[in-house]
Amino acid sequence: MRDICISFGGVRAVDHVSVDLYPGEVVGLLGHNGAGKSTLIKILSGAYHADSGEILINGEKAEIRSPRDARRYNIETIYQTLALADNLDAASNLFLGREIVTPMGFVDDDAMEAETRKILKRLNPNFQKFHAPVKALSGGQRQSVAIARAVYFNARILIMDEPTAALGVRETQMVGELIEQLKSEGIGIFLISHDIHDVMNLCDRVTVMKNGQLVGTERVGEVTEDDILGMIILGKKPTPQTSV
Amino acid sequence: MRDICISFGGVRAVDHVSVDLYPGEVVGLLGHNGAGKSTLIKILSGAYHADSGEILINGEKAEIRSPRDARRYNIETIYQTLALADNLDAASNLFLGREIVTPMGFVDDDAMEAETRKILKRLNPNFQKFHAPVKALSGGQRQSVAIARAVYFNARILIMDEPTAALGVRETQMVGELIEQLKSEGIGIFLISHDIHDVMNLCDRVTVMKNGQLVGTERVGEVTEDDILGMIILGKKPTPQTSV
Amino acid sequence: MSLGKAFKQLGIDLRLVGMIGALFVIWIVFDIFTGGRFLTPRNLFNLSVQTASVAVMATGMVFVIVTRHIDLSVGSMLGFVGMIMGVTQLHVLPGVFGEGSAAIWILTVIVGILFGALIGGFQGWIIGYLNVPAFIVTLGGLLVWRGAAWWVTSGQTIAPLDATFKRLGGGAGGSLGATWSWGLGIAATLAAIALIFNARKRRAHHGFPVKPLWAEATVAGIVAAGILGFVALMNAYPVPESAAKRILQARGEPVPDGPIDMAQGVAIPVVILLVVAVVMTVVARRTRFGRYVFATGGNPDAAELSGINIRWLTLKIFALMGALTGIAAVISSARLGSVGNDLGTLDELRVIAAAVIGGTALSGGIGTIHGAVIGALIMQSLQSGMAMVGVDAPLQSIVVGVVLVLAVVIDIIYRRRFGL
Amino acid sequence: MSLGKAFKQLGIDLRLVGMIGALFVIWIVFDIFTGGRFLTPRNLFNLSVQTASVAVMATGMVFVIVTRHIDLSVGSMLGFVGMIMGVTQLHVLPGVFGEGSAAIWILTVIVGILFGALIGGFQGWIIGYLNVPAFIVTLGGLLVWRGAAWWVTSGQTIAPLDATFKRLGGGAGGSLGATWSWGLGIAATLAAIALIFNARKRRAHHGFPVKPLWAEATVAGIVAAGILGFVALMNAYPVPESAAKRILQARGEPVPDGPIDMAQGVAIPVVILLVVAVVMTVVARRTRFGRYVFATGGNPDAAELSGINIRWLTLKIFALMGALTGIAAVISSARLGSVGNDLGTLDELRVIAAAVIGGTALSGGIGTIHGAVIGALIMQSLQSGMAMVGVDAPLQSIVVGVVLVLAVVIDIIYRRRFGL
Amino acid sequence: ADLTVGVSWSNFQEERWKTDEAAIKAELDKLGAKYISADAQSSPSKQLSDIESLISQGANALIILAQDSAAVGPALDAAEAEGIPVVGYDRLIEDPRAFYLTFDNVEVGRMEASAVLQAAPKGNYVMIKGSPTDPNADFLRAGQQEVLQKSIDSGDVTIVGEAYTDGWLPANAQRNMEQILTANDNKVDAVVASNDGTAGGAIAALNAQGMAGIPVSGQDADTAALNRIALGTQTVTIWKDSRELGKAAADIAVALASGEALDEVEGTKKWTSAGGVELDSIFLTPVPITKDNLNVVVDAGWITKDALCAGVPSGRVAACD
Ligand SMILES: Nc1ncnc2c1ncn2[C@@H]1O[C@H](COP(=O)(O)OP(=O)(O)OP(=O)(O)O)[C@@H](O)[C@H]1O
Ligand SMILES: Nc1ncnc2c1ncn2[C@@H]1O[C@H](COP(=O)(O)OP(=O)(O)OP(=O)(O)O)[C@@H](O)[C@H]1O
Ligand SMILES: O[C@@H]1[C@@H](O)[C@H](O)OC[C@H]1O
Ligand SMILES: [Mg+2]
Ligand SMILES: [Mg+2]
Repeated sequence: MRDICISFGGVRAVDHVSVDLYPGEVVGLLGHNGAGKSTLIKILSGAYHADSGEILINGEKAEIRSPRDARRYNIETIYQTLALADNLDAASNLFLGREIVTPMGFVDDDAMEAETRKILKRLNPNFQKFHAPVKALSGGQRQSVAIARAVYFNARILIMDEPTAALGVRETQMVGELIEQLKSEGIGIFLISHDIHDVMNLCDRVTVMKNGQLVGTERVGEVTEDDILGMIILGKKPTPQTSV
Repeated sequence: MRDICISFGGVRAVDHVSVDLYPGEVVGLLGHNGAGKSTLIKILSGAYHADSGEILINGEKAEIRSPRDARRYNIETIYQTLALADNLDAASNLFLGREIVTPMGFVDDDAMEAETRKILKRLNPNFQKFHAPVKALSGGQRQSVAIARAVYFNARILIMDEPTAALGVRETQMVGELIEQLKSEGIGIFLISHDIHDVMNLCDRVTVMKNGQLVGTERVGEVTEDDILGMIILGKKPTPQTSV
Repeated sequence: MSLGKAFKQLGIDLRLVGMIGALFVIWIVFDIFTGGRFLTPRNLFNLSVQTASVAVMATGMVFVIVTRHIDLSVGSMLGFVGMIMGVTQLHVLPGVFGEGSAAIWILTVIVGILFGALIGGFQGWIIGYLNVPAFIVTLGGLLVWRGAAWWVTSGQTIAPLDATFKRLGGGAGGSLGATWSWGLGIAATLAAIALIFNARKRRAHHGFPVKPLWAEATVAGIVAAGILGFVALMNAYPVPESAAKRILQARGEPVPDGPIDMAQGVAIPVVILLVVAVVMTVVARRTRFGRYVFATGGNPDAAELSGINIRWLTLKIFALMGALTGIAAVISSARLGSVGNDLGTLDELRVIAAAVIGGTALSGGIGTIHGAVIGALIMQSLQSGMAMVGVDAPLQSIVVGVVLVLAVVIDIIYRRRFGL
Repeated sequence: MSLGKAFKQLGIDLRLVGMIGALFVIWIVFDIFTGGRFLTPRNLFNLSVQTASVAVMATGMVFVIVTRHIDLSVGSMLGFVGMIMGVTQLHVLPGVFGEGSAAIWILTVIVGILFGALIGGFQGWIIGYLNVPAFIVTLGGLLVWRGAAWWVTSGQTIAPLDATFKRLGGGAGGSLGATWSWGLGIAATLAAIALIFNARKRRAHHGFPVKPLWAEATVAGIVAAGILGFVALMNAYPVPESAAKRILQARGEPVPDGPIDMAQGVAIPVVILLVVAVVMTVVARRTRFGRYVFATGGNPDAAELSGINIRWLTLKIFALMGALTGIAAVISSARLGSVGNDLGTLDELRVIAAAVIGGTALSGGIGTIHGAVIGALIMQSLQSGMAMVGVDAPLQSIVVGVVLVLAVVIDIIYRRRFGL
Repeated sequence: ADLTVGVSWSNFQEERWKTDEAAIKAELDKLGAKYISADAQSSPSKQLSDIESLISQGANALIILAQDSAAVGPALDAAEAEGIPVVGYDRLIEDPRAFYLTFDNVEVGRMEASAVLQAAPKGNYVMIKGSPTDPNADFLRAGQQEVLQKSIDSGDVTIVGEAYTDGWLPANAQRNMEQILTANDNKVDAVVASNDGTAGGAIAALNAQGMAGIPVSGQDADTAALNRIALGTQTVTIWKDSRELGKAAADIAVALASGEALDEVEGTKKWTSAGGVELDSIFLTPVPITKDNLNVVVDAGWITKDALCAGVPSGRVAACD
């Protein structure tokens, strides 16, 4: 993403920010509340449209004007708020917007249920409530569905906006393992989190934002937690400069 | 709280749980997602009504049937979702339900604004937007308002449900400092969090729940982080037993 | 609650059972009060015809309400579309095709449905793309289309309508007769049984758990009995002598001297309603469009982020509502044999009430097509029953108002009780 | 946008300016089409009287809609309460107090307001405590109360109403006259100026930032000019000769030979409306109840958790709506001099439209009393203007429908543009 | 055999029909027949359902007050199929299978206009019409025009304002009248209002201008309107004595149900409608009621003297002294 800008009613939420993501790499996005992390990432996932700047995928300019466009580029997003249709069951949610249809064009619930059972067996072996609306599921189960949805469709770029903020310890571990696995499959991942520990453990590089502006991007191995903290709080790059 | 039970449509969300809280003490509530922490605490704050069990305050049975009742016992709550009326300004939110009125019974906005300015000066010296509806405030500013509201009215018991989940590093530090200060003023605090570091740093005792049931309560000094982790994940008390 | 468990095992919707139960209670009460005249084939035939127009619209209103919208304009729209169809078949088409041509009724119906879809789609565009609340847009529509209906003929009633067109209203010559009705009934029964066992086979093939065979068979049995029983009932209502004579004459068949044994069978508007209900059920359950309707109703933000084009969806929902209103306009104008500019007045209330009594939640995400149809039938049973008993009209509207609120209160208690 | 900044400094609501601007545009257009007859003291007097009843209800509808509810029953309720008041003043009270007693009109008004509050409160109870959506409850009410209105006298129109009561409708003898109107105007002006500067003093005392003095003075000047200008306008409309003669005779004063110079002044229903509007504004802004209404509209969950008793609040809001409907019933029956069982038909649409055109958002949390009053005035200006130009009723309803939608579209664009 | 007569009403919301109903009921009682009824609440579709239900209940004859006369065709089909005779009540049903018993609406319009014309032979006229969705409104208006045409052509009468009244609502008539008065600077000499409700609204508007007392017409002889005539604020109401109409309807229905043919009914005349349909019909004559013959309605027991004379100073109207 190059030189992205977006304003809401006069306020620059994202101001000339550029970030890169390579296949099989995890980039952490850090910054205080309201720094513009979610907004930046929503531009990539098509929920917002940038005022200026461009998105390059494999070096080519990508036109992302809606969540549909993003999906066409195999960009998948796990939103902080999960974004599930509470009144539908797991399979319907997993395939929402990309239903499997029969040759006659009808929705094929059986096929979708079969696929859902397969993928969830991998993510959460205990999952059983296939016919209940997802509002009847626990937070962890809902999260499993959201993650399954993002993972199922061969994402090339995966965006995770604070996927563990509401998760328990075990569930958080699970997500960590998942990220490792996806990374090894060559998927590029943007991870937004406030947990510097997690970020330092899981990410290859870290990008820090403040007040809508880029503070800097650092390779995890080359900086300390305190350096990052400084970037977040003071908005200053650590000296000596080790930017990528 | 003694022997509290509550069910939703046949599911026991909280099952015979008892916890204590002494003045000037911080008790952490831990547990996996859906363990029943929020539900337990909502019974104390009057949002839910327990099916059975009782609440004792200063040794006397307290009847808490609504948020109004809870306030009468000086129990204040900071909800995970903040619970602010987005279209009203900071002062109106701070005093919502407990407006200052003139002798003739009219709402005294000036007096409330004056009080709001005072308390927010302490919590967040940069706060300026007194006339804007809170939806125009940043997450951190909103959090300040929510905290100010809970603190202003001489709470004896303060409930904080994941107050830092969405907060940045600096804001989290601020909340930590606030907790220390309130504690020193003799207020009892229930702190719900998934962050074991935080909990170990801030709390005097830790209560762990699993599947709606009490796993156990431990004094922080007497157990390790791993003991607690074991309690959360396995639902087993650490051996040797060191329960309070 | 072991009964509840039994229903659960059968896979039958508890709410549906409750509604059918309520319907039967109403029927039996009226039957007692009218000295046995309510539950006659004849009255039930009438009831089925009277319900058709509102029920057709109610199926569309389910989608509208499920997506958290409302359509207050359907009554006025029906009047306006009716006037357009009246002018089309009386003043436009006969000049082109000659009086009595079959093209007239066919083209009129097409014009009606298209116009309905166009008007509905236009309202849906304002709602979806300009983000004006549906309540406002369709309240405006209520005023605009009623005014427009007057303008078509400066208030003149259009009559008499085309003879073939009128049969779509279920009046004289407007039902299938015994043979066709049995044919339809048997075909529907076979199709239903095939569907049930086919679904079972597919689930078994995927290795999913299936219901016990006895449960599946019981359900199939109930469905078959329902369909065939209905056909038998409608065939038990004979065409009156003189009408039968006229029909035979019209067909050029010999008129016997003795009594003529001719059955009404299923009325054409009822056939239209059944087709609409089946199609709408398939749309709701088996198409992407239907899936998106419910997803959007459950969580509009999630639907949007899942790549569903909500604006376009909204436009389509209202266009569909408009097309169904067009069909309803066909039925009700054909039934009256004329179109006055007040056709459809207050129908919006009946349609919304039918959907809501049928269990569609105004908070969105919940609703069924069959529920709406039964809701319409309950409303119509109440009205026809009270008219038959001779309840004064103002009291009738009081009863309908009270029942509407009561139905929702009971529904709320019911859902809470059974955790639906 | 420097104009926008100026308004901001003056502390004037940009939406209000927009609405008043729209009103003036409508007025000027009609004035041109009627050859200068629209903007005469006489027509503006009529307009103010015609607006009163709907505007009174619209102030209550603001609270209803702000809390995300709706009230479809106000028109029927008005009819029912009107019938009750008719019977009270014609068949009940005269027997107790004797024909013509002052107690009659006073008690009738009290009965009307109480009945309204009771009915509204009952509906509010079902909505708040049984959790049935307001749309359904008041849709039921729409049917029930209209039916009930018929039952009161089996459909008979009640007339003629008590003579003093009729003055509340603004007909003959129904306005304040010159002296009282000036008195009222001057008192209101002084009160407004006192309030403005008092508020300024209090803010300064707390050490808060205050507007520049010139801004405060300008606002005070505009308010004073508005009030006094309105009074002058109403006083510029003379009572017609023959009516004036009759009034003098009734007062027992000598009737001069030459032309009588008697001014109408402000009409009594307009005084009622102004009092209601001021009280409702104070309630909205300066009482806990009003604060809770807006808090609940903004975030019902937050309001509940803040210890607000939402159920009770809902009941009160609908009871208030009912009481205001009672007042509106006083005005409209007094104005007509009789009560038919169809009084108030379709008023629910006018009232909702007025509130919405006045900027009340159906999504809750936003709305102002003065906006609703101006909304009602805009609606009435359209209708009266078209009646004056001679536009046919059906076309009138088309125009009203279009304007309703347009107003909301413009409002949405406006808010987005100025980030309101 | 016990006969049952079914009556389908268009809308009880209007005041007069309760009187008609009482008359029909009383006469049927006398003849030993059973009365059943239904109210269409202004909806032609509901009226059709109502008639179907009356037939299912075993009606031997039907009396139909058509909401929309063009829309009862299917009901006549159904009745004919069952061999049930139909009396078209008050409003024309243009179909030879129905007997036509009425006060002619066009005639009512004529009477309204001529009474007003008599009181104000020259001047500016305002026409307050009925609901745009009620076909009767246009029939009435047509009758009024017939009478006024000559005076209009000669320039004696000018129509300065004309408006439909949505839903026949008095409040709407009042607003329209106010606006017309304003538009004409009160230069209005007479008002032809189509019924008593709209007349009431128009008079309220006139009253506010101190103009109450100029000629105003109406119909239905509503209590309030008769009182206004006594008070002098309304000129005329056309009284369609619905008790007579009701009684006649009951008699005819029973006669037809007993097998009499349409043209055998006593007093029947052939009448050809404007649409060229020949009908067996009986027309009752509506009576214009002015302050000079108010005693007619009192004597007939239509209204009590108390109600008629409420607030009327003595010596003003003969009927009140
Ligand atoms: N739809 C919107 N309209 C107006 N302002 C917005 C909107 N969305 C975000 N903002 C503003 O843009 C800025 C950046 O918000 P963003 O959600 O990107 O922050 P963030 O870095 O994700 O914060 P957090 O850590 O709290 O999630 C904030 O000031 C926010 O108030
Ligand atoms: N209103 C409700 N209706 C039905 N079930 C509920 C309701 N509220 C909570 N539950 C259920 O009760 C259980 C406990 O939920 P609770 O919110 O207390 O968990 P928690 O410990 O706070 O979890 P988290 O860490 O995710 O906040 C869960 O299974 C949840 O699904
Ligand atoms: O008598 C009138 C009737 O003929 C008309 O149709 O509706 C209004 C009534 O006043
Ligand atoms: Mg964010
Ligand atoms: Mg929780």
